Amino acid sequence: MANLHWLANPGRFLRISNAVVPYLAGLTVVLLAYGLWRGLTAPHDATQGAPATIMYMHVPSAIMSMTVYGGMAVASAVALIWKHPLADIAAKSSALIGAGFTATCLISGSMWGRPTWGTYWAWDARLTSELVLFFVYLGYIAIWQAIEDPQRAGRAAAILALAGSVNLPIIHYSVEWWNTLHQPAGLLQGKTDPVLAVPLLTLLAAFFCFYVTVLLLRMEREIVGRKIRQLRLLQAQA
Amino acid sequence: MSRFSAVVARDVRLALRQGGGSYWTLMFFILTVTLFPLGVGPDLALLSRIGSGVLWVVALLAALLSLDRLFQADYEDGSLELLALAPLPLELTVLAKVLAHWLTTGLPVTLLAPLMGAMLAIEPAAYPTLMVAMLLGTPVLSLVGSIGAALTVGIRRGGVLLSLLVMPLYVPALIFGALAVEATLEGLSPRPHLLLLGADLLVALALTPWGAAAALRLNLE
Amino acid sequence: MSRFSAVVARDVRLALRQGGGSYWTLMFFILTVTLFPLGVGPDLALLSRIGSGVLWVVALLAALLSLDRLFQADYEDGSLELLALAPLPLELTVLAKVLAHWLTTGLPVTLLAPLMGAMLAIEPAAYPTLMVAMLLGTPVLSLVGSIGAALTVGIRRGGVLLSLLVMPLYVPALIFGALAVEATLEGLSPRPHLLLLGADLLVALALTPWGAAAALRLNLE
Amino acid sequence: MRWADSARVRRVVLQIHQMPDTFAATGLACIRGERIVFEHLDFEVAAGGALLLRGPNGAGKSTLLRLCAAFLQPAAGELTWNGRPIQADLDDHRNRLAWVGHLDAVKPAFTVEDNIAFWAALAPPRPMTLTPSEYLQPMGLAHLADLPAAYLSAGQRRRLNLSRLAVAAGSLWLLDEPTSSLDDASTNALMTMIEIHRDAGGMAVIATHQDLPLENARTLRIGAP
Amino acid sequence: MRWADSARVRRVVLQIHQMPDTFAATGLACIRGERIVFEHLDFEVAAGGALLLRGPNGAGKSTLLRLCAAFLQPAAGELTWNGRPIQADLDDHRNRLAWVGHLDAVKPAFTVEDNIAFWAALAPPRPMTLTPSEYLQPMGLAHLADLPAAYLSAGQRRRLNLSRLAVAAGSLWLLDEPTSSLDDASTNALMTMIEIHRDAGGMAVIATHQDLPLENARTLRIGAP
Ligand code: HEM
Ligand SMILES: Nc1ncnc2c1ncn2[C@@H]1O[C@H](COP(=O)(O)OP(=O)(O)OP(=O)(O)O)[C@@H](O)[C@H]1O
Ligand SMILES: Nc1ncnc2c1ncn2[C@@H]1O[C@H](COP(=O)(O)OP(=O)(O)OP(=O)(O)O)[C@@H](O)[C@H]1O
Ligand SMILES: [Mg+2]
Ligand SMILES: [Mg+2]
Repeated sequence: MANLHWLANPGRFLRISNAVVPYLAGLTVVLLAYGLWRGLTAPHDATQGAPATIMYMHVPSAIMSMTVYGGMAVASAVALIWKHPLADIAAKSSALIGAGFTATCLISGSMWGRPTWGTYWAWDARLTSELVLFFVYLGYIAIWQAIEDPQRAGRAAAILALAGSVNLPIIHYSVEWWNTLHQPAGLLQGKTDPVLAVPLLTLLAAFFCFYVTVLLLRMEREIVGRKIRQLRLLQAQA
Repeated sequence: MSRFSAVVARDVRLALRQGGGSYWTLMFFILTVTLFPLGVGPDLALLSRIGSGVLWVVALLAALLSLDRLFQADYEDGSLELLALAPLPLELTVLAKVLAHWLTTGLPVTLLAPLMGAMLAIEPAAYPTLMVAMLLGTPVLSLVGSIGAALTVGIRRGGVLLSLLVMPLYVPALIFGALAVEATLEGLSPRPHLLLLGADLLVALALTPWGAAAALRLNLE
Repeated sequence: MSRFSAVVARDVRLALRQGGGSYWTLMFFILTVTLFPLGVGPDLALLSRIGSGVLWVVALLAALLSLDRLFQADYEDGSLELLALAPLPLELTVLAKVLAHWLTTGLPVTLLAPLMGAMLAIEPAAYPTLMVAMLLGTPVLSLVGSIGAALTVGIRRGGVLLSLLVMPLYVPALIFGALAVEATLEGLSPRPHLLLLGADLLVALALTPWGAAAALRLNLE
Repeated sequence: MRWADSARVRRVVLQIHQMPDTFAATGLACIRGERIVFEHLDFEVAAGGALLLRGPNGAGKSTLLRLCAAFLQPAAGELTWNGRPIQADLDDHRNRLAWVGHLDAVKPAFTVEDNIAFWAALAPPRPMTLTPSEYLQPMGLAHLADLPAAYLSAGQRRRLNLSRLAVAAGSLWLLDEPTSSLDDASTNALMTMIEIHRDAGGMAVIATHQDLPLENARTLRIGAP
Repeated sequence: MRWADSARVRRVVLQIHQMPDTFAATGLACIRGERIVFEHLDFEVAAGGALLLRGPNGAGKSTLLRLCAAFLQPAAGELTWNGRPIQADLDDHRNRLAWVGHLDAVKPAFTVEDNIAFWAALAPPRPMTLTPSEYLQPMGLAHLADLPAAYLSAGQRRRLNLSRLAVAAGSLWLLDEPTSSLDDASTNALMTMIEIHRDAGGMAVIATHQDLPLENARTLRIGAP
């Protein structure tokens, strides 16, 4: 009976997560504050002027939108192969956060695009593939909603997440494969001026901590929600 | 009346619960509109010229994609027999189901049209006409489609022929809808086109429930 | 092998008998392509610029329209359980069904492309590229679509959800396919795009049967 | 049955016209798929009566039930209610029917209670009605009210379908193999429902392959195919 | 039965491994919809044996059959064939199965014969096979071979589905309420098929609510829900 209960393991997770979350939240705030301070006091890019501050929103959220999806894909693979229930829950809980980062990237990008390119939106390869990523996130969320049984929904969603991961290299390399309006990658290859790179990397770390914090909170909620659901079903059957 | 609204409410709830409803129709709409620039190329001037045509084609598709299950699900699980025996006349049941279909597909698509128009670089001056045209045109799609859905609900005897009958029935709505927007863009009055669209709606409203109900009865034999 | 062809033959016969997918899809293809000039206006220069993109988008939508019944009918009447128990590995069964789907939708659409191209005033010089691209691209549509169809098989009214899941995965095929034709029209070599399309096909061929089979198994639980 | 003991519930089930109705067929014939399924069929069911349709597979039992519900029209002969052809006042006829076919008319996305509530909202007007969860009692589904119907077993789905009988409260029940998939307790519950219905002057036409323990039921044998 | 008298036909049905197979479950438990359906279930079926699954609606009979067919995996415990877990050689296990579920797997657009011919083409390799119309004989459908399956009655569809049993010729038959909608003659025909199958060393696991006249059948009661 005890080993039958698949929530036994998540129970341990709940304890650990409860202990870690406050520290992570604190770290997020500290990193965010430092990154913003460095960023906003840094000399503005000569060619782009003030709108370039949107960069501090845009670049970290763009990178996070892909990182979160990558994490989701890995968690999905783990869930499919080793059937670890926490991997399932982690992937599910990531999706909305990832969609949020993607939306932030899209919105901040188009706000930035107006002054620099003269248009909010263009059907440029990178912009379009990022939009497609947003749809993949939504499809992933949709399939979770559409299938009642969480076990089955989890596996269906995992298959979808893996299939959708083909989009990640397309987003990243789109600037190299097609000539586009958009900037090529430089930040993570160390090609960027440290004046910009330090605040950007700090903010990226802040966004990452934010992601992990919210992820843990959402996972906790999901686990508790499933427990309640299970109790309801047991009650209904009694 | 309360029976009518019970059917509407049920179908809307089913659409929302089963992930076939408005939210996802909207996503489908946005997605398809996204595909056109990918296929056609990113030239905004070009896009703005074909924009309203694209919007209409996509609205039609959104309706079509969800229409084929309008009666099919109820037929396959036996609910349709019970609906046919219920005190609500089958014509009104059809109307209720069509209304629910429109509420979860046509209406959201209409409300979203300006946003999609912006992505396709349609001139904002055309938005009011576009929305009025869609408000008149999308119910026609649901209504006319219901005949096709009713005819093809059974063993799909002659389903081919019958769906061919329905597609051309969509043509007037499409043409008038696209013409109305075009007229506005050229500075002409869209009124005549909108009136024709309205007439199309009235005719559909008056005739299709009878047709669809008769087709359903045939399939329940 | 004979089991594989038995499944292909059955699905093709079902599609032809029931008129469920193929004719309807073809007619849809022709009608939509025909209607496009009506919505966009009769300007031939404009049409020829958007022609190949429109063809691709419509081919893609035509595939989508017929996909939602790929496994649904077999699931609902219990055939899918038996197919899963049969000696033919489920991955091959999926491949057979995808092949049948392609034979009744993608292939006819490809063969029809020059005719449709003529209606859309695409330059005849681009026809060979268009056809090769479609020959490589339409199987991708069927293959990738099978994953979506398998995932949504237990969900009634899965049609719209299916398109939401599948369309983002169609984007690469659409982009390469449209770019190949465009390159030809601009006097460039379509080779790189066709190669990428071929690579897309190979990847889809290698991976999607596994994904779809896994999705089907979980829906049979 | 606890359910039938409740006076309030019993009154709802018993609210059937207390006049001596008769439902009859004379010289009925039916053609389906260009083939005569049966001909020269006569029967009569009086108030409180039950007619069991028996016969081999393909004999035409389900077809006869569909004729009774006016889904189909007879090729010859006539169905009458108190002597008047049912075609004469089809709406009245439909209002007095309760139909349970082969298919269960269950929406997996809704809960058990929502399923029955919809049919209750759509039912013909009756002097008295019950709450959805009360309708679930006769077939013993009340404890599953909040379960999504997707989780029901085959027999539970059938029971949910049969629960509609209490909702319709019509005077003529048309049941096509109602006991398929039912366990013994549910079969008994169904028999109780039918007997209460008959006591109140209702009638039932039931196609079945099993021997149902109904009192004073007449049997109509439909010929070999 | 005329059908079973034909020596050729009989040989096809009897072509099952003549070794003393056993199919067994130990400590089986199943979770569906996050709920334990049953636990601690044990049974053993020997060659020639039959196991009847009985129990109220929702007890888990169909679920147990799906476990036996490996559609589902047990939350605990194991199913074994001759002592080896079935998960170890899933393909072998599938090849020895014949499955008849709730649904009839009949394509209305095809004729009766085309329906069975497809499943025959897909069946596991056997030393001997019959023609499609011979497969229709045991359940008495041969005279309907050319009829579109859309015209079949409920019982006839069920019989078409049961005809697949002769096609599969597997050694383990899993039948979920096989007699629902069957008339008496067809029920007898099915029992004859099952007995011939068992005589040849085959085994059957059958979920049912009726008392089936099978000799030496063991009964497994699955608890109240
Ligand atoms: C809606 C419009 C936009 C979208 C969807 C978008 C999307 C993206 C994405 C997905 C990345 C991450 C790429 C990767 O890590 O491989 C990125 C990075 C970046 N974007 Fe944008 N972007 C948009 C507009 C803009 C604009 C207008 C600018 C400035 C002119 C801009 C400048 C940058 C920069 C500098 C990076 C960092 C590149 C690096 O060093 O890694 N973006 N964007
Ligand atoms: N797809 C499913 N998802 C979740 N739970 C399910 C599912 N199918 C069945 N169940 C649950 O499992 C239990 C057992 O169902 P099962 O179909 O095995 O019962 P059964 O013994 O076959 O009943 P019946 O006699 O009515 O056919 C039921 O109580 C049901 O609630
Ligand atoms: N939709 C249809 N179109 C044409 N013929 C049909 C149709 N449905 C049934 N039939 C034919 O009518 C005959 C009677 O079918 P019916 O379903 O009434 O039999 P039944 O007595 O209910 O049999 P069962 O005991 O198997 O349910 C069958 O022989 C069948 O061939
Ligand atoms: Mg019948
Ligand atoms: Mg069962």
